[in-house]
Amino acid sequence: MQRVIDKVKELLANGVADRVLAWKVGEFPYDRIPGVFKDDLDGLCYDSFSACNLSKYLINETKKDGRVLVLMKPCDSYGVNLLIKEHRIDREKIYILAVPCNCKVDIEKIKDSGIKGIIDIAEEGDVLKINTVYGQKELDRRQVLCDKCLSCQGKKHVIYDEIIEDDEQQNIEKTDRMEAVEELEAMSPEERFAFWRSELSKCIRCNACRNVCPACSCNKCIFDNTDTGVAAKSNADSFEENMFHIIRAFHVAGRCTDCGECSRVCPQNIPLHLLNRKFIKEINELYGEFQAGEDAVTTGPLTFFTMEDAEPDVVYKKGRD
Amino acid sequence: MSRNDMLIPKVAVITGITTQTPDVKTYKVNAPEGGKPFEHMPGQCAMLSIPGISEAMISITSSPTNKEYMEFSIKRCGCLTEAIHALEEGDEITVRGPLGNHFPVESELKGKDLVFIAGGIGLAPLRSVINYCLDNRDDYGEIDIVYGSRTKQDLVGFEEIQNVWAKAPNVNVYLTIDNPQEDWDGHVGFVPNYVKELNLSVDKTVLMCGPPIMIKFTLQGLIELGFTKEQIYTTMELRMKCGIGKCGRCNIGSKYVCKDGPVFRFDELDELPDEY
Amino acid sequence: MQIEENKNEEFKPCIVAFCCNWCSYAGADLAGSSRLTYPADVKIIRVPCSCRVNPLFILRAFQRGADGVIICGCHPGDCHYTTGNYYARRRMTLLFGMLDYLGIERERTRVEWVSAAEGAKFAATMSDFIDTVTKLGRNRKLRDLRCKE
Amino acid sequence: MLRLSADKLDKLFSAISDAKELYLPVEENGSSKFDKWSEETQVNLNRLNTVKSPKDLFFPQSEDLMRFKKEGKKITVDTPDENCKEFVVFGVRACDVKSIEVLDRVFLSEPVDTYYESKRKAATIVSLACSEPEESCFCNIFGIDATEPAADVSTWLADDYLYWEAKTEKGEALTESIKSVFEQAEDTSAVDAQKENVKAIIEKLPLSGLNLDYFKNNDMMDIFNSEKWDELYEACLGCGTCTFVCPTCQCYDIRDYDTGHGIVRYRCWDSCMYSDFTLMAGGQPRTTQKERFRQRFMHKLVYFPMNNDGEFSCVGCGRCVNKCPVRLNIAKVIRALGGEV
Amino acid sequence: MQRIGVFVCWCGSNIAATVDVKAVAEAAKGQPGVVFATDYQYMCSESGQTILKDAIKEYGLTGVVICSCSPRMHEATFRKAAESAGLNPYMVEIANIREQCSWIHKDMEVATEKAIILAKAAIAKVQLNKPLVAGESEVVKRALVIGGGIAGIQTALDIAEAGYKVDIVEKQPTIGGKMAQLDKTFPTLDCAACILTPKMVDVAAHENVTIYSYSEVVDVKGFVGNFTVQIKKKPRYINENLCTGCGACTEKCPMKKQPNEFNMGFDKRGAIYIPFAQAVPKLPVIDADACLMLKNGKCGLCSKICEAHAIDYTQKEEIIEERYGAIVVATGFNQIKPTQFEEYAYNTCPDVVTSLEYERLMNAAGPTKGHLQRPSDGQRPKTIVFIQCVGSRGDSCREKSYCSKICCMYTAKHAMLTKDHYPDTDIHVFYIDIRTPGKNFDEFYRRAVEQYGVDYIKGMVGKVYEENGKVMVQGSDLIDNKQITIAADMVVLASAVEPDPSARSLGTMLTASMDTNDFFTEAHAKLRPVESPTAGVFLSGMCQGPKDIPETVSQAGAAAVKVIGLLAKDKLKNNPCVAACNQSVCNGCSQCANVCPYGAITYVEKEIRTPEVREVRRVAEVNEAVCQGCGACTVTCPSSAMDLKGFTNRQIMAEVDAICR
Repeated sequence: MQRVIDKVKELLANGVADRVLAWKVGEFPYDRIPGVFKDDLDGLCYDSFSACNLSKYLINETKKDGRVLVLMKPCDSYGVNLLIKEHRIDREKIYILAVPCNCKVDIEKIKDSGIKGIIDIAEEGDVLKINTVYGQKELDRRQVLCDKCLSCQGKKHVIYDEIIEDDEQQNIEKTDRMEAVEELEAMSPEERFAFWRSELSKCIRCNACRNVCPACSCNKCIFDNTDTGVAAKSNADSFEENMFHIIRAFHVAGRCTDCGECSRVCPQNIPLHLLNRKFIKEINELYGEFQAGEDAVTTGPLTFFTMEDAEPDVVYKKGRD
Repeated sequence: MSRNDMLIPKVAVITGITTQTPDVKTYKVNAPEGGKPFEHMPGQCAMLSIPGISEAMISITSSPTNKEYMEFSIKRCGCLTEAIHALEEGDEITVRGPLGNHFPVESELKGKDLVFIAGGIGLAPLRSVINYCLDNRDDYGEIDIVYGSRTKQDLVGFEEIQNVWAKAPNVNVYLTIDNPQEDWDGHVGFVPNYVKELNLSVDKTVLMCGPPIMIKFTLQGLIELGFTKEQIYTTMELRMKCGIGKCGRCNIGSKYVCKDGPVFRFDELDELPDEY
Repeated sequence: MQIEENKNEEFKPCIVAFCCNWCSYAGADLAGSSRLTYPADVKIIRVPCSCRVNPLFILRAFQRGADGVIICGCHPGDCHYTTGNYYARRRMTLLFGMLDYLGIERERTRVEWVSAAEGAKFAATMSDFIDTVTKLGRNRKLRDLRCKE
Repeated sequence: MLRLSADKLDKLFSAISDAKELYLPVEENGSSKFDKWSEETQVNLNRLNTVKSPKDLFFPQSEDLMRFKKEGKKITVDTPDENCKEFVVFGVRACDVKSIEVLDRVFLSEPVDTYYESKRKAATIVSLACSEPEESCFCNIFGIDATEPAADVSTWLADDYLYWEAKTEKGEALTESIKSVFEQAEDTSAVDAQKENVKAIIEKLPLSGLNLDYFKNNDMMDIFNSEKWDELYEACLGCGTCTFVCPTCQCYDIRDYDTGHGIVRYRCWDSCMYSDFTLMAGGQPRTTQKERFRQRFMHKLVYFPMNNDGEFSCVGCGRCVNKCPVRLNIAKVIRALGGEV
Repeated sequence: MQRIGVFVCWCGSNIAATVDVKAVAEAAKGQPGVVFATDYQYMCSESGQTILKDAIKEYGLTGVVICSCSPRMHEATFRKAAESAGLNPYMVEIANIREQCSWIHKDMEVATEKAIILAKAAIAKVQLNKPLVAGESEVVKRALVIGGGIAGIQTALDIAEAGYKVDIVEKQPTIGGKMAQLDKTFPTLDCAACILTPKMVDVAAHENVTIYSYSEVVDVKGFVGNFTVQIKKKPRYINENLCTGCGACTEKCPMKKQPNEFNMGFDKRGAIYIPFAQAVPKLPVIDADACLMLKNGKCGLCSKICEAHAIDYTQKEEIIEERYGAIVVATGFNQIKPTQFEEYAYNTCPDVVTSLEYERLMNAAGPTKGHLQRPSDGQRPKTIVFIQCVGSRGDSCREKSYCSKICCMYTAKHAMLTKDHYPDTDIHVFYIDIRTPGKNFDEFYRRAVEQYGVDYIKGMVGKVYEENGKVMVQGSDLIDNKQITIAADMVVLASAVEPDPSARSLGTMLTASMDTNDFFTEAHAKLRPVESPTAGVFLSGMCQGPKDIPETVSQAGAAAVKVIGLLAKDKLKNNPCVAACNQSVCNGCSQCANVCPYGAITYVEKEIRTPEVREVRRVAEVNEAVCQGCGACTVTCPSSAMDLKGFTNRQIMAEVDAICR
């Protein structure tokens, strides 16, 4: 944490950039808001709660003059590559400081464990010491990690200018990211339908998933653009819940970096990443392993083909095995 | 079935269409059973709609003194107006209103000398007031009408201006077009400049409507001439949906343009954030 | 809201077929000029190429009450535009996989490659698809109830 | 005051729903909302606030206004029935009770919105006092007493009993219809003790010290032109989460939908955070997220009070505080602009 | 809102017999925007078109829907008619109620209901049509003919004669194709070489013709009027400019044991050889697989004796790139080797030959100098059995489903020629049907039967086997209803013809569609038989389907006329149904360019002004002359900035809506 701040100070002093995009302390001890700092680094913070993916903010930041220093977690760096590949950000206008990540803590999980009225949180090793209006509580941070962290792609940064090496080695048990997808696939169609109906019917169409997504970088989304004929503001019918999420997943298919932000920000806790991961799984199985944002040049699987590609009925046959 | 809510429109039938300019048509509208869909005051608006396309706020251009029908002058500029332009006599539309406030014809304006300044389609809301004043001629003082457009062909209601207004007692009509034109022997030049040239007496009350750029420079000119903002009225247009001050999109400061407007005095506008 | 159905009435599915102009639409024409019959439940929309078919169109059809959607294009390798059907193949494979994942009957969607010379295949394919969809019954899972008469 | 044992709540619910539909906070895989009660529903009265507020019951996210049919040139308009079945909302917190008052000010002012009015008239609201406020709560700064919720009936859950007190005629009528499930509460000390306790906790909450004087005492245009907005909005994603979870946000859009056999005109929630909210063919008065962000808070903290006797259009429920994806919220805005005592 | 006119065609009884055309017109009247609807017997007729034109003027129509046959049939006709009445031709939509409705449904009620829905879909679409204006592109005034057989030669000559440059690409070392291998031609029995070789000389000598022999087309890009083609010139190891064609080298070559392809392997040639005496170009070619010098660097005899110093062992494959306005496919055919038909013993018995092999055995310039000798022992066959339809007209996977068309006639020819030379020969022909529908064809066949006494047996051959130096043919005589066995000296199989195997890959390169048998598909079976559906690609000869020489030559001429008609234009109207980018919502993400097969999308930095923004952005731009309108980009674009004119998202969704209602 202090190492990060020191490094940022050093880099700004060296003039690699005139400002830094990082996380800012907010109202509560766990609020970390994306923010830009110029000279005064007061409030700049990188810790267990800095979960927001900063990559998409670079679209707007790089429209401004000068160069911006950006702190990047491993999972967020894929988004940067994607945005560079799609010409949404100018590599020349960013200076990337790769910061290590030992998984982020999900405040909702802390609260779901019954802890209310939080005043202060201190982190000592794996222990979170939480001071609340209802007394002092303790929690093992490993039990309240963000879901997206439990199945992330690892600690590798795929793009950076400078890196702060990871010095802590925490042993966090990761889960197979396709496990939940496979569980769903194993269900009967009726069960799957029931599952997704109950999840998607919660959608309030707040667009948080879309607006936070580094792959959803359209200047104007088709669902906002009345010229497209599919624009809608609310899910006036359950069809529209399906429509929005299917099309959004399709539009980011082969581009989704699996950063997990969509599910993290969903106010209704819809596991939206399971839609994207289904596409990732299919792509990996049918067209070879592909990780969006691994680099900034490889053509995505939906703008590419081979003559030997599987026929569409492969989906159907799979279910019949 | 018949439920009374300001969001529920009435069906109206188009009973006459006049092509005013290449992109402006004026529509006579009646209730299907005859008569006007509703009564209104000069400056008020109505929500016109073709179901399935959309609804839009349009100012009522006919005067309340017209007891037979209502009129709307509509410029083709978007999806709905495009569709309205394709309508024919006998087609039905929906209309709801009256919406918004109106020019204070029965209070502040009474007995005053009035100056109407309009540009292009901006004449539509003012026409309602002008005809109202002409129909109650004794209640108002001298009337000056300054009206300009790009070309002669773009002057809305040229015939009425020439044959009715210009011939009415104690009414002065000043027309201008932006650039010289063959069949035009009148004034040439932009409205703000023309207003300055006219050297209007500063005790008059001004009612102004037109494109934002015209409003801006005319206002400057009037202030230079010695008018105060309390003497100048205008109408505003913002994106509106409900028309009754509830849906939120026309909210500026504490005002809702659809409900508290569209008619504002410039001193009132000064107190609002510049978000229009 | 429940979709109520008149049980007495024979179920006639509504099926949309997107056919590429160069192969499958011509194949459909050939089926016609060869007087090969297939049920009238399918209606064809002509598109230049199978790669023109946007997932939006497919969902739109289901929204409006289609019971099945079939996309027909040139055989892989024979695309009039060289590569179009290869892209279509990937897109539709993924989209259909997603529909299946959401629990929507996979059999309601199909891709077939039908050349201009395969009038018989076109007719047979349509008959078979209509048959499949008829057995599935009305599309309930992916339709907009507002559009129900 | 009446009471019934907390383990007999189901009896109460079934008694209410015998006569009227009953809506109450329901837990539903990872989220919560006011939903219709049945014996299977997962009622959760411990959760402080539902994700979606009870405004949905009066002003649904999407609501059909009318249907048009066209035959040849003829248009007919068909509107839904004005009458609404009577229903009861149970478990509304003090902040949400207040939010309904805020909505009333909008929808019941002239011209009255009859769609809202009919549902509002049909509803009997049973509030539930807070027993465990959280750090995101700041209703107190708007003069709301979380321990004394208003509404038709006020209730308290204390010491394994639900205490019940009718406050209005509607409340009395409801109580009368189900009085057999209650017993008289001779001793209400448990309620008093809870009130004391909760008030003390509220004092300690981090946001309870927020100060609204800045918004009360400064000129609208000065607040509007504050430089603070520039850094406040920076992280805003422009999503609609805050507006959609907000119990008082009431902006809406009206759209037409062609069903193929008629046009449905419906309204749905809209958000001033969306770029297309004010977009029109001729221009966009609020071109950047800064203006949109500012509008939302100016409306809640300045414009609305100007038109409504100084009442703010925020009730301190904390939903936006908890749900903003990037943790921007009205508390931060109040503090940044106006500070605290 | 458009003002739409709907015109329902009866197509005589083709539509009207199963579709209630009046009901369709009536239903159309109720649709939004429809101001006029009518029906007529033949909309495509002149008076039908007049009705259309008059209505456009009278009702001020801005959109037209014709409910008729397939748009592939008459869309152009109606567009032209609308245009002449002052309507933009792209404001016309066709509802296909014939091929896709009246012809496939029998029930009037069902067909009418469907026709109404199809009409509604077309009306919904035309509501959203926008007038489109076609751009223009230049025509490269040069044609390419792929294949140098009689079809290719004739096409090239005709094009060249009209004054246009034309290139022939022939994969063999010489042009001439199959016809050069033939002896006499039916039904007039004139000598193939006598009529073909002068044409070969003519085409080679023509100033407008360039022949790339021993060459193949390896890549085709572009579109009608402007194809860019890569031609691979295989190394001949002969300097064409120096070689005099004296043939001395071929005599000295020590590797004289190579089977001679021209003579169907009945004799041998050297490693360096001239395919046949009248080859054009008359240049030798070195068979790299056989040549000692090329294989292991030893020998070089030919080089030593060549006085012109024309031998060049170092020659490499060469790629030539050339631009063409039109391409003619004349890739011809092969006769299948009936190896998988064991019942005919072709594999085991040398005296069972195919008819093309028999052709060489009869030819005066052939391996036997025209003396008929059976391959096994060189004896003159006294009894010959001809078997028809070998591998044709079958249903099994080893057989072709089609009739090879030429066999009946050439077998009659073979029988008569054989009898002419050796009147004592017994000739039996097993046939299924005899098909002789050509000018003087049936007379020709009857001569064989009546004058020459050829024994025609209607029936199938079950088995051919060798026994005591005879080839036994066991078959059934369907007329006498008995099994017969003939002890023959020789058996000739009329095995099926099939398209040259190179056609398949060429079809892919040209994006020209093919049928399941790999014959190229014509744009219309009757009305456009020499054009491929791919604009600018024409078909000549057997590559389109089995045909005889006169048919081939007439099709070759017809293809030439089509090419000439194309090359005569300076500019071509482009298809205006191309992609267009709504730059105000374009993200500049480059995904569309990735999927564009034509490289039609480029990116520019451009100032974008909308009510919301004013900024310089990277946005896509479509080169309308290059875009062919496939629409791949439109689906790739997540913001729907890319749309396809004439097939916009809104239009297609409107059709969907209309159909699903």
